[in-house]
Amino acid sequence: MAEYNMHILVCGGTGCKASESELIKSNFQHRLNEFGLSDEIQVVLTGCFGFCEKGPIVKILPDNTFYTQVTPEDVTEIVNEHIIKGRKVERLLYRDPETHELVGDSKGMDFYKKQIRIALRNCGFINPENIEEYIGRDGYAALGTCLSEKTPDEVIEMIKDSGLRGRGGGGFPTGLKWQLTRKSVSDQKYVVCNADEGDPGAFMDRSILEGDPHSVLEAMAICGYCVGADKGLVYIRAEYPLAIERLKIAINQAREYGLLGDDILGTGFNFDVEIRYGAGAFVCGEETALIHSMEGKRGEPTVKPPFPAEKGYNGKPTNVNNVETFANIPVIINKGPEWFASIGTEKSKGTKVFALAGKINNVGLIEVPMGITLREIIYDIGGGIKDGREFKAVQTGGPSGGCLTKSFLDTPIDYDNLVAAGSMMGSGGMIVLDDTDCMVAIAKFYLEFTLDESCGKCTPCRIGNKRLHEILEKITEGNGKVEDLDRLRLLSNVIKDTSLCGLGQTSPNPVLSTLDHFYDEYLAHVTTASCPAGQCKALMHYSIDPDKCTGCTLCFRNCPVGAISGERRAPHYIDQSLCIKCGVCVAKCKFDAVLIG
Amino acid sequence: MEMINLTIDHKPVVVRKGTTVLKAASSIGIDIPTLCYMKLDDMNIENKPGGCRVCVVEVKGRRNLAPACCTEATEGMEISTHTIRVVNARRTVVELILSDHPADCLICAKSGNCELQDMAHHLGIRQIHYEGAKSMYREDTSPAIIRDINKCIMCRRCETMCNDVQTVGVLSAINRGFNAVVAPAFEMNLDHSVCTYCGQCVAVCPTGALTEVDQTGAVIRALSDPTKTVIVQTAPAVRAALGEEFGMPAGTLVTGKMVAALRRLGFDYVFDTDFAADLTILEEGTELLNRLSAFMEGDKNVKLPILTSCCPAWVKFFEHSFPELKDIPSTARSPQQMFGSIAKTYFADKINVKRENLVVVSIMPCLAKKYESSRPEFSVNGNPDVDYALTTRELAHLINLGNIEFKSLPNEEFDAPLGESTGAAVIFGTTGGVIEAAVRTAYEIFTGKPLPRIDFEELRGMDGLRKATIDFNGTPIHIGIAHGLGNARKLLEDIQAGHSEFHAIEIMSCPGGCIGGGGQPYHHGNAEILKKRQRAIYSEDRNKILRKSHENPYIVKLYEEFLGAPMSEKAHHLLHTKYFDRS
Amino acid sequence: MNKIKNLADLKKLQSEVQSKIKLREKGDSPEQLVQIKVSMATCGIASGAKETMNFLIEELDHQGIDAIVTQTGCMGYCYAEPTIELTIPGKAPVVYGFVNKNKALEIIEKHIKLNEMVDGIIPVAYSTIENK
Amino acid sequence: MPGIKLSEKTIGIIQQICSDFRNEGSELINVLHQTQGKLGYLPAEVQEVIAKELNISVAKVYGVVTFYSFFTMIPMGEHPISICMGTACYVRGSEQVLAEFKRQLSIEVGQSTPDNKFSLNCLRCVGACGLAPVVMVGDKVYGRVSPQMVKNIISEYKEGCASEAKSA
Repeated sequence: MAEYNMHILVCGGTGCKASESELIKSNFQHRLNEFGLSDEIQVVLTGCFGFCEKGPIVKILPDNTFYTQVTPEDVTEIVNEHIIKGRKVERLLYRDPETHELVGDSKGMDFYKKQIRIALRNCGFINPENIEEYIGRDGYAALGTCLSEKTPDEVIEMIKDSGLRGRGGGGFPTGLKWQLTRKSVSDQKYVVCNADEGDPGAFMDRSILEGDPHSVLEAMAICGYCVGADKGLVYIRAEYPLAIERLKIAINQAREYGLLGDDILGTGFNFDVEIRYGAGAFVCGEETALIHSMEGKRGEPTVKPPFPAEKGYNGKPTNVNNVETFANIPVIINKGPEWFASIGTEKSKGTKVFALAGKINNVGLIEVPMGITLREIIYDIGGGIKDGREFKAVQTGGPSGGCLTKSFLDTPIDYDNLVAAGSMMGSGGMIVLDDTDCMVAIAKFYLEFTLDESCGKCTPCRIGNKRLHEILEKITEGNGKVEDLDRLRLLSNVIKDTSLCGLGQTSPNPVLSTLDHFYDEYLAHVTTASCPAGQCKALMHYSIDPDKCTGCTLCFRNCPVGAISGERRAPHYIDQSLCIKCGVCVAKCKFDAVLIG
Repeated sequence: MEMINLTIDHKPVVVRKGTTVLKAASSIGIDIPTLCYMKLDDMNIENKPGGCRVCVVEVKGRRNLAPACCTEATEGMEISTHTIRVVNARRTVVELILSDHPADCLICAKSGNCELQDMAHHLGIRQIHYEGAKSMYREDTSPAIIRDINKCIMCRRCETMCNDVQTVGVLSAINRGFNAVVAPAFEMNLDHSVCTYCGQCVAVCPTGALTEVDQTGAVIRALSDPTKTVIVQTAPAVRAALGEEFGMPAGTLVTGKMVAALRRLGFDYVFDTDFAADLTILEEGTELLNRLSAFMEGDKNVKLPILTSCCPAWVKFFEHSFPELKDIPSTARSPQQMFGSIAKTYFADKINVKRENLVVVSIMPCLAKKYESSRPEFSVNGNPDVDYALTTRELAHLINLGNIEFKSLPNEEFDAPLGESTGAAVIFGTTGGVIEAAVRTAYEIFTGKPLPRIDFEELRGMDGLRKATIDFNGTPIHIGIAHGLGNARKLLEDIQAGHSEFHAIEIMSCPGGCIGGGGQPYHHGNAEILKKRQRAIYSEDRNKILRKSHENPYIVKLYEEFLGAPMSEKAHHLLHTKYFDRS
Repeated sequence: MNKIKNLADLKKLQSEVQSKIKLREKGDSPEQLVQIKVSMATCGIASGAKETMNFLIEELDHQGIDAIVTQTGCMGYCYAEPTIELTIPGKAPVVYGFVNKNKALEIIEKHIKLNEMVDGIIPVAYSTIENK
Repeated sequence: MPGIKLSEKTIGIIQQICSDFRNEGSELINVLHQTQGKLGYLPAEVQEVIAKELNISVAKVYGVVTFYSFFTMIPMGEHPISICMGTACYVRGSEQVLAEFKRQLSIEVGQSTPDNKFSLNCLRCVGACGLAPVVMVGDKVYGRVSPQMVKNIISEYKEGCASEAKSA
């Protein structure tokens, strides 16, 4: 195989793919071909770089140039200027939002400075469709070491010593889980990888599977060796076609190389992996529901115990871990548990991948050491709040989590601190909110999600969440009463206390946490029927300031419902009975004459 | 056996490992309320989805409340069943259910028998603090069952019965979240589905979501119509359960009071389905013997085993699921239909009443009987052999409407000629009974000798699948018994696969047989009630002087006067039927 | 591809393929490595820059020296092609002209290994973007 | 209940899919995925064939189909439009975008236009949060969509660029 002098890495994550990164890749290949450079320069479609805000990303190595928001048309310029003439294309370089200076090298970007990439170590680095690149990065070495040099108990001890906890949300110690499954006696056991990532706004598992599928397969095999399973199943959302495709390729390659299948590395250990598809049910992230779904049933959870470690898939002991958890395993084996445990806080070791989104400049996927503060994430990595607005809160843990306010900006982030703060780690969604976000509406948004995704099996989640949502709806429509706020809290607590599974037990968290931190905002909705953030439509009122209105008729012409009337060059008027509060008039008015109150 | 020590409400209790908190509590007299939970002991029927969350209790050291019905007791557990946290949660959960429930308790078919209503009463709920959207599903009426799933509380009992126990698979949880309910595929009407009308869903439904089609109004109209002669037949299992509706202990035989009540209600003749059961034995028994002898003589066209055909749910079940086996069951009609057929011919002639003016009402422990009586092949020129099939529960309503104080009624006798029966007919009401009755007669006809013993204990019991070999004087006859359609399915699959060892098989759809029928007083999950009814049936048999069907003098007379002989052409025409492929 | 039979085989394959992506790993910390840029515009290629570059890569690899060899555009010293720019960590870049295989070997042996500059240095006429 | 009659060919396709999965009831979800992939949706008649082939009750099949949001019993429009309602998109205004689509197409979520050209659905996070709010038409992703862009997106498909959308 030819060795390349230069590598052009094109992000093939879903976000960038949506912006035609595949076309960018093929354009590169065409141009390089024209210059006869195809043998010297390799173009690779990689997994997600994480810096989705500025995608598509193109990185050129070895000089480590980091181009952002590249379009297929830019390729010619990059080839002509950078590759041939050695001049970086300045307009595509990342510009530091604070200093406004160009940053040519990703090392110099704040976005990457504070990150430690363990689970994402190969994302944006290797070609996920080439097993040899993974092997070149110590891939399958951990599996080889485990099979040839360690007993399952020794490996489990290593995982326990590393302090790794489940990254799917609950934070259950991974080593302990493996040990429980190992202890169960059965003729058949299973290893399941939970890739049914469903939190709205979290996509780390998808990125890992798209960018580094072998790390998950390797870890599953190690897990199989430890718990005594020869069969692995990846339960993956059907909505992730690219991840599925890459995973399939990876499984086939691993089989071809003898790293999955019978007698792996001549050790007599057998392990193979199959894919099972989710079909759009958030509750299937819950282990027991996931197992039912894999069995071809409705994804309804059942009461635990019995835990899957005792009675799981097809009634057999089953170890379920999520993608990110697995992705950490090979590194722990290769670098040692002490190394891993040296990162993070006392009870939360290693790193966590967060999907940073919302009102923040650098939307993207980041991997940071446990114990990092929110401030570092939001301001250093995230580049601060979008449009220079004021930070209000950050929502973590998705529909199961809560909001962290300014006062938590300097709290080190780990499992326990987040729970103590009334939120949770969840799968790692981190939604940044600014002063224009209404917290009642946010709570309602998450509840809507739960309502949609509740399986309907238990009463509190099926009916309780519906009633919670109805109360919130009343409040955002200005029909709430102060007593409703007490009722919200009361009902929330009962739902938490009595629901069958994790979904219901955590579903009121967004409500409780916003009630705790933003009670005044709730109060404003119920006492003065106003929305301080100006987001609740029903509580808004559009009018035209006659002093500012020039009668240009722009609003009149753009109003979709004909609610605006008025003569040319005379102040216009909005008919409140017709107004649907769409905001078009505000957007169109050049004179700031439309008032919202 | 490992033992577990725990305390419940500060009382220490020792239970076997594997015991639930619910059972542990009940063993020391603490009754934790339950709603979705149901267990029929010894019958392998259990429904514990842990879904309603009414049975939650506080476990020391646990973050949230635990459902008692599906939480195993563990060593050192400290349980509290009525702290303020628990009571508040329990009441809130019930309030939530009520907030999504039609508020028509006063006129609901289940009023007075509703477990949700009882629960609201038990918890002293006086106000529902939650209001909002309610489920909006349409009502579905079939020949036997009404579904009003706006009253469904997702306890899933019906789903368990329909799928796990009966393996019919009509009902399933559908949709999700707030819209989740239990319904047939595509929310189709039951009468488009493969529903057998066994009624076990109705028997276990805690609310008014599943109820029977009420025909009491039609019966009252018939009774008040002077042009009609209204006669009634009562199935054997009814007399062993009707008393429960009037507060009498389970297992009380109320045959005489039932007859008295029916007479007071205005029925012109009070007859007994048992008479027709004896008739069934003669027809079915003869058919069995014919097939048996032909088989033994090597006739390759004869198929064995022969299957009983008294149970209409079972008949519909194999018509849907095993149509290729439809020539295996006996062609004998069920006792209800034999009765109707004889009543509207032989008896109508006897009392000189035109068929159209004779109304035959049957009192059945069963919902499928309503459907059976409506099958077109059981009517002549649109006039059904059996006009109305009421359940035991409907009869109780009628008696109440008649202002009859049931408990103090005298014992009265059935009318002749269709009221006389033997002990063999009585045991039709329980699993194993039909085949035992058939053995009593077949043995004597086959061997030409009197039975050395009359009680066949080996055919009795509550196990879902039973088998026995009866020595017919040197010829071993292998008999299989199944109750519950899931068990029946296993036997049918054996037959399909060609390795059934049996000569004859008795099948009843309902767990326990007709005593556990879908039309019986609600057992509310108490299997003891079924066992007591069974004991009552066997004691009625023992108390009879005549205990073999062929000894019933009125049956003998019927053949002499009217039918000729069992399996005669006339008998064929009036007492036998054929089956349809409904797959 | 034949199946990998044991751990030793795996390690063998690993070292084989490692060099293929080493470039990217080095790219993560370029400032700590020896960097060589080979001017590869039309004139450079015509003068044998490609051969020089390949030789540099092979030789450095052979000797186990971690270095980044990249191609770059025209440096402007067309008269002295092939030209390379050598940066030793912590030192200012140095440009050599007329770098054929022999010269390249000399540069490796003396400048890179012993930090002794050799003949043929061209005075730098401008600063690169990176140096700005 | 069935309202349409399946062709022998369609039945053959379904039977093939079922036998690819060894006619095992536990493979129901895989079978449904494949079938919907081939036929576009899962009408009652199709579910009946699947139930028969896998020897499970049709109620169970329906229970599963109605449980998972990925499965649909209604044929999708020629150009299925999906609005991402993930949190990132929500806080960046996807609600307004959805409202605009509803208004422009005069249909509700889960419906198709009378000419069957468009159908409208919501989905939860396609993982392109950097482009929020995100709209998908077929497999094509539109990022940073504003209500003002909705009209243009729709007209792209109205005026016969259908082939491009299909190939994506």
